[in-house]
Amino acid sequence: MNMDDWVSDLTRAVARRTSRRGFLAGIGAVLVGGGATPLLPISRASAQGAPGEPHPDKPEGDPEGCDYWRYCAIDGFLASCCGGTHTACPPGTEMSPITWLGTCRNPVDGTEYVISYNDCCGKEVCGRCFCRRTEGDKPIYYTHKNNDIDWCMGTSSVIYNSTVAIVVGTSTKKG
Amino acid sequence: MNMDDWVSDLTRAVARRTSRRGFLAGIGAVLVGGGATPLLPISRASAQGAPGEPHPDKPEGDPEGCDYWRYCAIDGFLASCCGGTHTACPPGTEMSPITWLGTCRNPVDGTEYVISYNDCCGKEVCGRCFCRRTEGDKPIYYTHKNNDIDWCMGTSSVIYNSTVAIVVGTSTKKG
Amino acid sequence: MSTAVQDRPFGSILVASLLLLGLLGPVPARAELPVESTGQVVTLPAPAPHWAWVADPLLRRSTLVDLDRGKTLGMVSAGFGPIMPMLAAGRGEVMVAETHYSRGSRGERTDVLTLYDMRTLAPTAEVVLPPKRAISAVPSNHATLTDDERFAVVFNLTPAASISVVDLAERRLAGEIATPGCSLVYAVSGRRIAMLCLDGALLVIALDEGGGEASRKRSAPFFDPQVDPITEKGVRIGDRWLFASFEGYLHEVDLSGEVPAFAEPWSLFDDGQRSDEWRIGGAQHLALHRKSGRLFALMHQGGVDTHKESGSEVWVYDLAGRKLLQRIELESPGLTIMGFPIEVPEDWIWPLSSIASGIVNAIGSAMGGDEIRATQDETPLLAVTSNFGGGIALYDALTGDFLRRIYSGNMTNVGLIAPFGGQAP
Amino acid sequence: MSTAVQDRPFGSILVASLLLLGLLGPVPARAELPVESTGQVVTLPAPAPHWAWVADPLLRRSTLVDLDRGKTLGMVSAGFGPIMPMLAAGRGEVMVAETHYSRGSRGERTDVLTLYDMRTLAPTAEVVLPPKRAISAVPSNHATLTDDERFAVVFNLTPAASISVVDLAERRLAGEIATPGCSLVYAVSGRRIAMLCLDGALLVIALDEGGGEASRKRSAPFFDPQVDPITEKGVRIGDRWLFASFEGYLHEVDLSGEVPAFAEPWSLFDDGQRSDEWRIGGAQHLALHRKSGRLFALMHQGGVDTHKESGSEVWVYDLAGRKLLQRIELESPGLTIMGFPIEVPEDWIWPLSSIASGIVNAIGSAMGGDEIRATQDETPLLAVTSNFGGGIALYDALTGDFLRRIYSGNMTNVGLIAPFGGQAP
Repeated sequence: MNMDDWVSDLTRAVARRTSRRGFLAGIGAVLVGGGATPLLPISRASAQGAPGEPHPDKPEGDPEGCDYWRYCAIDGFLASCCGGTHTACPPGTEMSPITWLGTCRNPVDGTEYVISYNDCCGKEVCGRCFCRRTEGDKPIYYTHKNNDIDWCMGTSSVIYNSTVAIVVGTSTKKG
Repeated sequence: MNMDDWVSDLTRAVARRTSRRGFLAGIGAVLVGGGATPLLPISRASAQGAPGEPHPDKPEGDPEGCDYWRYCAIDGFLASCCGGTHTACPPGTEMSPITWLGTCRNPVDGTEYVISYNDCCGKEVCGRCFCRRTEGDKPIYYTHKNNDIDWCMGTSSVIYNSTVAIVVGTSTKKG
Repeated sequence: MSTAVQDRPFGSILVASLLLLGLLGPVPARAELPVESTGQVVTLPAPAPHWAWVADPLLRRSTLVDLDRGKTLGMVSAGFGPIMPMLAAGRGEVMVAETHYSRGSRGERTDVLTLYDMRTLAPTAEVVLPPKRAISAVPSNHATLTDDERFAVVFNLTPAASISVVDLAERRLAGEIATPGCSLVYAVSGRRIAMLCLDGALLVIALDEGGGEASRKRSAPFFDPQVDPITEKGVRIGDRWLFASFEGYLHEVDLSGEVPAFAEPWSLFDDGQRSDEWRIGGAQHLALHRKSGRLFALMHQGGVDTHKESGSEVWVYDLAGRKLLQRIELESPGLTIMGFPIEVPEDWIWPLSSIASGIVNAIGSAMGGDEIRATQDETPLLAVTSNFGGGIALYDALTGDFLRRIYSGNMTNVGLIAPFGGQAP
Repeated sequence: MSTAVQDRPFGSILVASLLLLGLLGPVPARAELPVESTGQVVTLPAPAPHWAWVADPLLRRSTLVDLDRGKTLGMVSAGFGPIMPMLAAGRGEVMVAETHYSRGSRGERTDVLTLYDMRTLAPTAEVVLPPKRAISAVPSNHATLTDDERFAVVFNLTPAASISVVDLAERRLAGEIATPGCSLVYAVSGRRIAMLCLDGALLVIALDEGGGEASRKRSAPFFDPQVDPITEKGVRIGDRWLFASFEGYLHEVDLSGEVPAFAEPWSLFDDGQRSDEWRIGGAQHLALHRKSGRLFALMHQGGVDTHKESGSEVWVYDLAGRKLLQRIELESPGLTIMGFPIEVPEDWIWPLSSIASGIVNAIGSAMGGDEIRATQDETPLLAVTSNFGGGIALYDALTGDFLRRIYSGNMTNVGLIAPFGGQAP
C-alpha cells in the first residue's frame, strides 16, 4: 500500500467512526456538527453513547441534541435550536395541530411514550440542528406515522420551519 | 516551529497562491471551482494567467470562466453556465433592458468596449459560476455603473437568475 | 447599432442614456467586434435521452441538466417543496404542481398546475388547484400524468386524502375525487391511477372522458404495513409497478388486467447479505433500465428502521431472472459548498493533496447516494445524487463503471427525473 | 390529558385519532411524565444589548441571534433580497420592506412594509408600498425610520429614484417623493433623510407632519465620484454620517445644522500602508462603538477597484483623534456547509487533525470578513460575518481579542444589524 492510499484509508476510517444517522450521517460524520454546541458537537454526540441513552451527567439528555430520546422518529430541524424549545415553537411560527407520532423510550424511567411531532409553520426553514431519526417511521400512505410529510396542516401556512416533540401519552407497547 | 504549525502554514500558503477574486477569492481559492469545468477549474483559471489575458490556446477566452474579458465589471452568475450564453439568457428567463455598464479591454484587439451587463430575470438564482469583478464599479448612487443593484427592472419580475455581457459599443476611453 | 437594440422596448432608452452620458464613442469604421443584440433568450433543442431534471428544494427549482456534457440547460422555479416536473413529451410541455403564498411564507395560499413550454421553459398556462396538494420530502409519485397525457392528477393531503384532476386539453380543473385512506398516485394504462392504502390494499381509480371517476376498485391487502411495509418509492415498467419493502422484498404489482395481480415477493438479499444487515435506503432507492430489464437498488448496511439512510452501494438485479447481477460500490456523488463543487486543485503538493483528497472523498462517501435514476436509451447512464450536495455521479448503467461527476449549480438534490421522456413505460 | 390539548382546535381530532388507532394507552396511575400541551409558541424577553440580526438572502430571512449564548432566538421570513429589519424600540416593533410575487418568482408584484411585534416576531400589520423598492446586494441604507419612529422611509429605484414614506402611527402610505439622481436613505434628526447624489452632492429632505416633503436642500458636491467615490456603506454617530472613499479617506458629514458641514477628509492609511496597497473592502466595512468613539474598518491588501473584497483585518481608529489604534488580524468567521458549522473533531489523530484544521482555517481565512458591526453597550462585542458562510466571529470591541465563533443556522450572511436598539444615534 502506498502512502497515498494509506492516508486516504486513514481518513475514511476516522470518518466512519462516528454515527451515520441523518445529516450527521452525511457530511456531519466527518467534519460537521449540529448547531447546538458549535465547536465540537460530533465529539459531544459520540460521548453520549448509543442513541437515546443518557449521558451520566445529564440523564434526561439534551433537547438540543439529535440523540435526545424524544426525537426517535423526528425528521426535521429541532425547534429547540431555532428559538423555540423541545415543546414550544419559535417566535412567530404557528404550531401545527395535526401531527405524526412516534413511540420513544425514555431512558430515565424506561417507559415508552407516544410523542407527537408538531411542525412549526409560517416561517422559512430554520436550517439549524437538522435531525433525522426513523424509529417506527412508516411510508406516506401510513400517514400518521410518516415523518416525510410536511405536517404544516391546519395552520395558516404550509411553510415548514422546525419541529417539536411533545409527550401526549404512554404507549400500549410499554413493556 | 512545530509540525502542527508547519502543516497549517503550508496549507495556508497553498491556499493563498490562487486568485482572490469574487467567490473564488473566498472558499473558491482553496478547494472550490466554478461550475464550468467541474473537476479542476481552479487550475484551469490560474493556467489562463492574469485576468482578462487570453490563454494562448483560446485567445478570446472562455465565456464560462470568470476571467473572460467581458466580465470585468460583472457581479453575479454567468448566464453561460446556466443554460444561456454570454449574450443570451437561459430559457424561460427575461433579459432586463435596463443595465449597468462596464468598460473592458478585449485582449485580442486591444480595444476598450462598453459592455452592457443585462440581468436574466424571473427564475430563482442560478447558483452556478458566480463571478464578481469590480473594474470601474461605482457605488449605488452612481447607478448605471453599479453592479450590486438587482437590475431586473423593466422586466415582469425582479427575481434575479443570472447575467450576460453584451458589447454595445467601443469606449471613448480607447487609447 | 440601432438595429441591434431597436427590437427591445427599452433598447432606445439604453442607447439614449449612453449617448447622453458620453459613454459611447462612435463605432469605428473598422469595428473589431460588432455591436450585439440585447433581449436574446435561449430556446432549447429537442430533448435528448441523456437529459435529466434534478430538484433543489432549497433553491425552489428543478434544474435541467445535460448529463453528457455536464451542462445546465435551464430550470423551472416553482415555489415550496420538491419541484418535480411532469414531462408531457407529446404535448411538448413540462408541468409542475406548485404552492405559493401571497407573502412568501404567509398570506393566501394558491396551488396551481403550471404548464411550461418544453423548448422555452416559460410558463404558458396555469390551472388553479384546490389548495390541498400534498407536500413531502419524498419527491416521487405525488403527481402524475395519465398515459395519454390528457389529464394530470395531483395527490392531496389535508390530512384527508384526495386527488385533483386537471384536464390538460381544456386547461381546467376537471374535479376532485376523495380517496380516503389511500395515498400517492401511480399511473397505469387506460387512464387509471393506482394508490396505496393504509391497510396494504391498492386502490385503482379509472377516469372517464371528462376526468371524473369512472370506476374505483380496491384490492385486498397485498402486504402488511405493520409487519413489513413497502416503500412508496416504486418504479414502473409497462403496467407493472415494483416496490421494495423495508425488509428487502420486491413486490411486483401487475395492473395490466382488470384485477391487479400480485406476484409473490422475492428477496433482494440472500441469507448472508441479510445477516450482514444490508438494507434498502434513500429517497429514490429504485431505478430501472427497461430494455435490459436491469433493476437498480440503493443499499447500505444498517439496522431496523434505516430505510432512509443513504446508500453506499447500488445493487443491480436481472428483473426477469430475479437475480443479483452486480454490486457497484458508489463513488462520492460530489461535495459542494453553496452549489460549488469541491475538488482538490491538482497543483497541491503531497501530502496535502492526498490528505485533502482523502477528506473530500470521505465526506463524499459518507454522504452516500439518496436518489438513483437510469436513462432509457441503448447506452444508458445511471445517475446518483445526494440530498446534501449538488453533484451528480454518473455510471455506465450496463457495466456499472463510474464515469464522472457533474454539477448543476444545485445546492441540494432531492428528486431526480431521467430521461426527459418521463415516467411513461 | 384533555386539558392539555383542549385549547387547540385540532387537539380533539388528534386525541380521537389516537384512541381510535389504539395507540394511546391509559395514562398510568403514576405517570412518569405528564402529558404536555400542544400549541405553545415562544415569546421573547425584552431585547438585550448583545442581540443581533443577520440576513440570509438564500433562506429569505433575517435571524435574531443572542451573541452571548450563541443562540438563535427567532427569525423573520420576508421574501426576496437581503432582509433588513428596522428596529423601532419605542414601538416594540420590527419592520421589513418586502417584495413578493403571486407565483414565487413571477406573477404580480406586491411590495409591503410589514410590521412585526418585537416579542412575538409575528406580523401585526402591513402597508402596501409602490412596487418600486430598490433591491441590491448592499444590505444597508435602503430603508430607515425617522428618529422619532413616526415614519418609515423606503428607497425606490426603477431606475428612477424616489422614496416611499409610511406613516407608522396611521399604518398607511403617506406618499412617494421623487429624488431624481439621488439614492439611498440616511436618517438624521428632525425627521430628515439625507441621500447621496450622482454628482457627489447630498440631498436632504425634511418630512412634514403628514409625511410629505417639507423641504429639500441639495448641497454642492462634496466629493468627486469619478475620482474617488465614497462608498454607500456609511455609519452614523449623532447627526454625523461617516463614509470611507475607495482610496481610503474618511468623509465626515455633519447634518446637525441647517446646512451640511463637510469636514476635511482624513486618510485611513499612512504612506507606508498606502504603498502596501491596504484598502477598505466588504459589504458593511465600517462600524462604530459610539461611547468609546472607536471606528472599525474592514481592510485588505488589493489593487484598484477591490472595494468589495473581503477584509483580512479590522483596523480600529480613535475617531476623535483620527488615529489608528489597533490592527486586528481576523480569525475565520466560520466555515459552514448548508448552514452547519465545520470544525475538526477533537478525536481525530495527528497529522490528520492538524492538516484538517489547517485546511478549514485556510478556507475560513480566505473567506475573510464582509460585514462588521459593534454592539453599543459598556462591554461591546465586534461581530464579523462572511457572505459565503453562516458563522459569526466575535471579538471584544474594546481590546480586539478574538472571543469565539457562533452559528445561527444561516447559510449566507449578508447584512448584520447590532445592537437590537438599531440604527439610531
